Amino acid sequence: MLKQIEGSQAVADVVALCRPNVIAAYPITPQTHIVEDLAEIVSEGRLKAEFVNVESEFAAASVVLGASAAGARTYTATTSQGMLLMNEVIYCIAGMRLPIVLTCANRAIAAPLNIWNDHQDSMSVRDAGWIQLHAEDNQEAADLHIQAYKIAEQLSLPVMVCMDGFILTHAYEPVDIPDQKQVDDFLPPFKPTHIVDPRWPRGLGLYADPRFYMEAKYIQHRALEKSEETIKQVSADFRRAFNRDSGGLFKTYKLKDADVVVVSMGSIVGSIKDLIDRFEAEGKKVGLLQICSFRPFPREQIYETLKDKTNIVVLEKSISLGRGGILASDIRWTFPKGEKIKRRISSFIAGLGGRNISLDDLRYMVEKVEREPVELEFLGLRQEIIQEKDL
Amino acid sequence: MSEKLPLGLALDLRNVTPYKTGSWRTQKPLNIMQTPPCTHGCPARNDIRGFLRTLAVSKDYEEAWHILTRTNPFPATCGRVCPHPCEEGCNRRDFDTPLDINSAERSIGDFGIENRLEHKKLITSERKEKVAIVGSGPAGLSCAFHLAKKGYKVKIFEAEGTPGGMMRWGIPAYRLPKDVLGREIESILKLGIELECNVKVGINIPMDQLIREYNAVFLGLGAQKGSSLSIPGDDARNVFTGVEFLKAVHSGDKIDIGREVVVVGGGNTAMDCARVAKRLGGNVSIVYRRTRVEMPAITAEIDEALEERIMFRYNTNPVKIVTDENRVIGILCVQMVLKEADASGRGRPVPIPGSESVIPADTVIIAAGQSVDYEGIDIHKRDNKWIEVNSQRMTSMDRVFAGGDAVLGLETVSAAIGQGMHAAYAIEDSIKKQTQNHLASPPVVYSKDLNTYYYQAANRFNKESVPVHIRLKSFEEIYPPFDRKDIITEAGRCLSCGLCFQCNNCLMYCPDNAVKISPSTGMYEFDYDFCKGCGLCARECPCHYIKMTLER
Amino acid sequence: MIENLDTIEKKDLFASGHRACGGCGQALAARMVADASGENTIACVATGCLEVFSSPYPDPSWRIPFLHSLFENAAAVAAGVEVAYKALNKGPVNIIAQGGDGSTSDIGFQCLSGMFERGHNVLYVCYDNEAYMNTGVQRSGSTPLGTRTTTTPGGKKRLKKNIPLLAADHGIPYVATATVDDYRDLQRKVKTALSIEGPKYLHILAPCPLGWGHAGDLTVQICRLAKQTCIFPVFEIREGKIISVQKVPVKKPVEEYLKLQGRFRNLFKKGTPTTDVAAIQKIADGNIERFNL
Amino acid sequence: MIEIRIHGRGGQGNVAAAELLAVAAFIDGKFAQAFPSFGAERVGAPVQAFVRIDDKKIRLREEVRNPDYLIVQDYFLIETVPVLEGLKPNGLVLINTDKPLNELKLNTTARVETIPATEIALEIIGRPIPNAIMIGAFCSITGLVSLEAVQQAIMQKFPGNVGSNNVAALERAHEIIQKRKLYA
Repeated sequence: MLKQIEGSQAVADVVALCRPNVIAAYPITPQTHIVEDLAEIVSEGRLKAEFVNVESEFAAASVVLGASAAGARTYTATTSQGMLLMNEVIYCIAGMRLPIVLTCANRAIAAPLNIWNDHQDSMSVRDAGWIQLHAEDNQEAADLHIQAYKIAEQLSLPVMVCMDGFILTHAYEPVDIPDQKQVDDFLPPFKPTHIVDPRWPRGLGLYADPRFYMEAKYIQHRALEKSEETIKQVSADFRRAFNRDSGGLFKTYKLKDADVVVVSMGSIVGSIKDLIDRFEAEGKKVGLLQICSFRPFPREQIYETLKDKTNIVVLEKSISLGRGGILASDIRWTFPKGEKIKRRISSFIAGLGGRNISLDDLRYMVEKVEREPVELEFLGLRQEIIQEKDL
Repeated sequence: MSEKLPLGLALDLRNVTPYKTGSWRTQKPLNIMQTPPCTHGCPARNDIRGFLRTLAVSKDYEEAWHILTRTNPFPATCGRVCPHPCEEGCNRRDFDTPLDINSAERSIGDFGIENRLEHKKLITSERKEKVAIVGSGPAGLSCAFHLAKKGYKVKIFEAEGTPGGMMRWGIPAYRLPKDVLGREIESILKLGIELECNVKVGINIPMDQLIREYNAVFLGLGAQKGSSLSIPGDDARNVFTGVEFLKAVHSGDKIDIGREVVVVGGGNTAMDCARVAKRLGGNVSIVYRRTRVEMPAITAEIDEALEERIMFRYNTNPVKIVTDENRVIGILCVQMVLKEADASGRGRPVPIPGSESVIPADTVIIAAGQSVDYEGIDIHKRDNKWIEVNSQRMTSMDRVFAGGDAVLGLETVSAAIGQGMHAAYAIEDSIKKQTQNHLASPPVVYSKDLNTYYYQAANRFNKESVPVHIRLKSFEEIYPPFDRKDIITEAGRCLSCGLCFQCNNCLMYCPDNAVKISPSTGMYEFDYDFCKGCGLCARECPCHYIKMTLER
Repeated sequence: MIENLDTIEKKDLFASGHRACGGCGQALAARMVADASGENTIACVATGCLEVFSSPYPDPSWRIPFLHSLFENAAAVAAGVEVAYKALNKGPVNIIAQGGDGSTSDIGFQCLSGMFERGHNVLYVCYDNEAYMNTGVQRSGSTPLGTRTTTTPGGKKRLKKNIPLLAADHGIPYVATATVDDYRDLQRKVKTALSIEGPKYLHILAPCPLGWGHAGDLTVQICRLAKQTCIFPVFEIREGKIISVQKVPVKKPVEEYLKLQGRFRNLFKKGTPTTDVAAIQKIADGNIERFNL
Repeated sequence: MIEIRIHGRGGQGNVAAAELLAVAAFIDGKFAQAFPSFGAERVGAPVQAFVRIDDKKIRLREEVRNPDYLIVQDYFLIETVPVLEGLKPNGLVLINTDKPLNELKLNTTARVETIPATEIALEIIGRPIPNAIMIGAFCSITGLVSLEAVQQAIMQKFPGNVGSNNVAALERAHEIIQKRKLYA
């Protein structure tokens, strides 16, 4: 049923429809509304689940780890500092192959302290072994959670659904919330593969010496690579079941004969699409490739899609300090060195710490890369408040 | 559920092949049975720990009797007359008080008698070899007992009309009731031992005949001859040697001891004579030329004598017996003083001139030593007194063995029993032409070896004696039978020195689960595949049953 | 209130083949706990010596379900298992979180406190060997005054954290202390704890021969001395009230405990002020008064 | 696409106002988007909220820079915050004040409307929360979304008394505006 609701509410409603057995989370802006709404749903009895009010994000992750290891379908949500505090457990969950679903209400990382949106937090755990899916709008944010459980439980891999803090979590938009039956038909009950249970005594989280550790990691890596297929499949199944395009590895917009291709992810692609339409009206061919699955990174498919594009600009809300754009370096790595074709790949960092990204900013970016390649530029940087001596 | 367990991260714990840590070991624990100090101190080498634990754990008196009579066929007797050196060594002494082993022994012996328990032979088949035993005292009977159990044909020659030797003639009934002795002898003879009484070897049968007819001969002659003081008047009437006196009384002869009785000597015989005379209504005093400390008699006997109001005259030595018409009227004594120790290690008594005085006496009993009656038996002797034997307990005559007082000098019943047993072993060795060290045994456990933390303090069983005024009225035994429950409780105090009593410490204290309970024996055993040799089990074993030894 | 549970349990649910040093108090305690709790148990173990020597792939020593995640989250992981069993209507099952003193009193204390406060039906067992043994004997919050560790070469200058009383102050239904020398008492307390609904805390003194500097065969004796010198009081707290104390009729001077261990060597070096030992005696005297030992 | 910017102080229900407008537009069958100018501001601090209304799906994520409509829930903000910034010349600003227009001296060519929302709120709701009145007046003036839709939205969000009070306040605002139209 289509509703005009807040993004957090939409996610909470949909997570509840996925019937998690155990929810553990620690409040942190801008994730709070999601867990508040879930707490209410559970206390009203609309969802039969254990809601654990933990003392920290670290404990939240640990509780869902334990619960998942005991065979429960679990859910947690966090952002920013909370994600960093969880970090150790995040790796552990992935290493133990526990199908936990986590919502990251993307937010910047201190210092300086900043509660607004960018992607630095989920980027900080991009190598942990989680599947990371980025939502374009609240509809997709909601839909991705349903898909996340299916992917996670099919592959025994944890899935992180990233949605932009405030911009999506606090925005009221029309979202189609499916009914319980639709979700139940799409998402079968959780059948755990390895749990702690006295009836089948098992050891989980044993320590592996050099004879075994590397193989464990190799298997984990291959599992993530192979998950690309499942992510595509589940998205396709979802389309069939809910006749909506959500998730998948990536989507494109007016890419076919575009001269400039913008690559980005998260909510900003909405504005980019508007801009592309305006350029079109002006007779300019600009296209978009929006990443949904940042991990695994669908290198082959992206290559196939962009191999004949010569002007690509990557816009992202994160940076590897001292190195540059993170998504940008992944895209640059997508293309083999020494290809005949002459290709420019520009990198723009934007919206850090919640800096508004206006259509004018985006227009400036596209027009600039039409003229020249940009190694790295901070979009909308306020040069006037930066003094020489600071640099 | 599916078995898709990610490598290195999840594992089915039902089929794990454990990693063997035994190779980490530099020392290994061993279960080794050790000799408890009680057995070590017992001349008869009784398995004291064995019968005490049996009483304590299974409360099985019959089993206890069989364990005890493996070595000693006279439990009821020794339980009464033995000075119990076993208790001297008991490790409880350093913890609280030693066990009352002696009472337990008597209780077990009495049970055996009441229930007519019978000794079991060690082998069913009879052996053709014959052994002659001379004398049916504790040594002779013990020797006969052990040989008979091994299937040898045994014949005992006894000079007296009834068997028992000094146990019968020397020990008064209030200490050892005659029926108790009789019943124990009876069950020994039941093993098929032939007994011929009123035959004095050397007179009725010459020694060489025995030597000819038998594969071996054992001499358990005892020391039956009381030695006289050889002082003027010692030939008077109413002057007896201790042995004569006791024997006369025990064979029921009527003796008029009159009023005043003086006993000369400080040994067990002296005590017995004094206490018997007391029971015959005499006013008894003991004359001894040294002090109480030097008295060779068993402490208990001296105490009981004192209880029975017998007067002790120390540092007093008879000079002559004053007679009137060859009838004793008194005994002239001189006071002595002890000078530097003599050969016996005791102070040398020296008379104090002019200290003579006469002690009035109607009867004088001289219990100042006994000797062997060698009549008709020509054999090598030690200081012309006691039979000389070699390490194989053989005398100067081939195939002739000896033991008991005749060899040891005046000793205890249990010593004689031990001698008899060892002689039996020696005799078997000589018959089988073998040599074995029957005295060999594992090291002794001392209290320093124990981990006494695990033991609780408990009071020693205290036996009630019949009050003096009643006991003096008759020859009734002065210690009435014990309550078996009390004895079982007392047995529970045994620390089981050197033998596992399944306390579970080794089982529970092994960090490596390397102690298992053997399905076959139910005892603990070490799993050396995993034992790291930390030694916790040995350290926490209360009774020193576990020993750490270097790996090699 | 609680039936007599005073029997010994030996099931080898913590089996042979682990890599602990000879005479390891922690291995001993872990086995006593596992055997007392029985097959229907899930062990959530914190990273540490116990975990490392008992759970190497592919031959761990655990025969009951074993779950290890991290150094500091055993209590939270156990809480997760507990809520999962609730949510799935599974069980009943004994859930035992366990760790060393480092993961309990220091890095994991937040998770422990949270688990207590939320009231999970979990028994938390701390194997207290009074330092970070896994990493090579560095001081922990549970290291006692005067102890020499690799990070307190001159002896620790601060007091040992009193985790049992901190636990009791959370208002949880059951807190107890025990040592490996008294396996009947230890196993009884495990069973008692498991018979009670809600969070429980059991603090076990578990000597480390390597870290404490004593021969492996002294592990039990040293525990005994810790009690006899009143350095380590053994008690039970039910609903905030002390319900049992192991009395010490004959109290020994702390020297007898300290002198057996290399980690206290400093205290007896010539020229060391005897005030240090006196200070430790004071702690023992404090225990005597506080628990009326 | 219509863009609305709401100015107010923390606690005056600015986000709620934006939400209600969006929900109402949704009820009217339009596409809408509402979001606050996210921040850590506490009660009393100046805040903004944004609303977009269109006939097709709204994808734009930038903050509203050039609003067609401004709703100012607190007159005194005008002195501290550049509320009029970016307002379209032919746009409209609705201000919560009892001052007569001529006293306001606003530097804008856009149309200016006022309503003493706080007084009305105190009278009807009993608390100085002007948002329902402001929205009522706004709908009444612009007809951008239907009053019925707003009422429905209010009752959805605040079932019971709070809702009906606010609906009452909403209607009062509507009456006032309608009267004003009559005399204009």
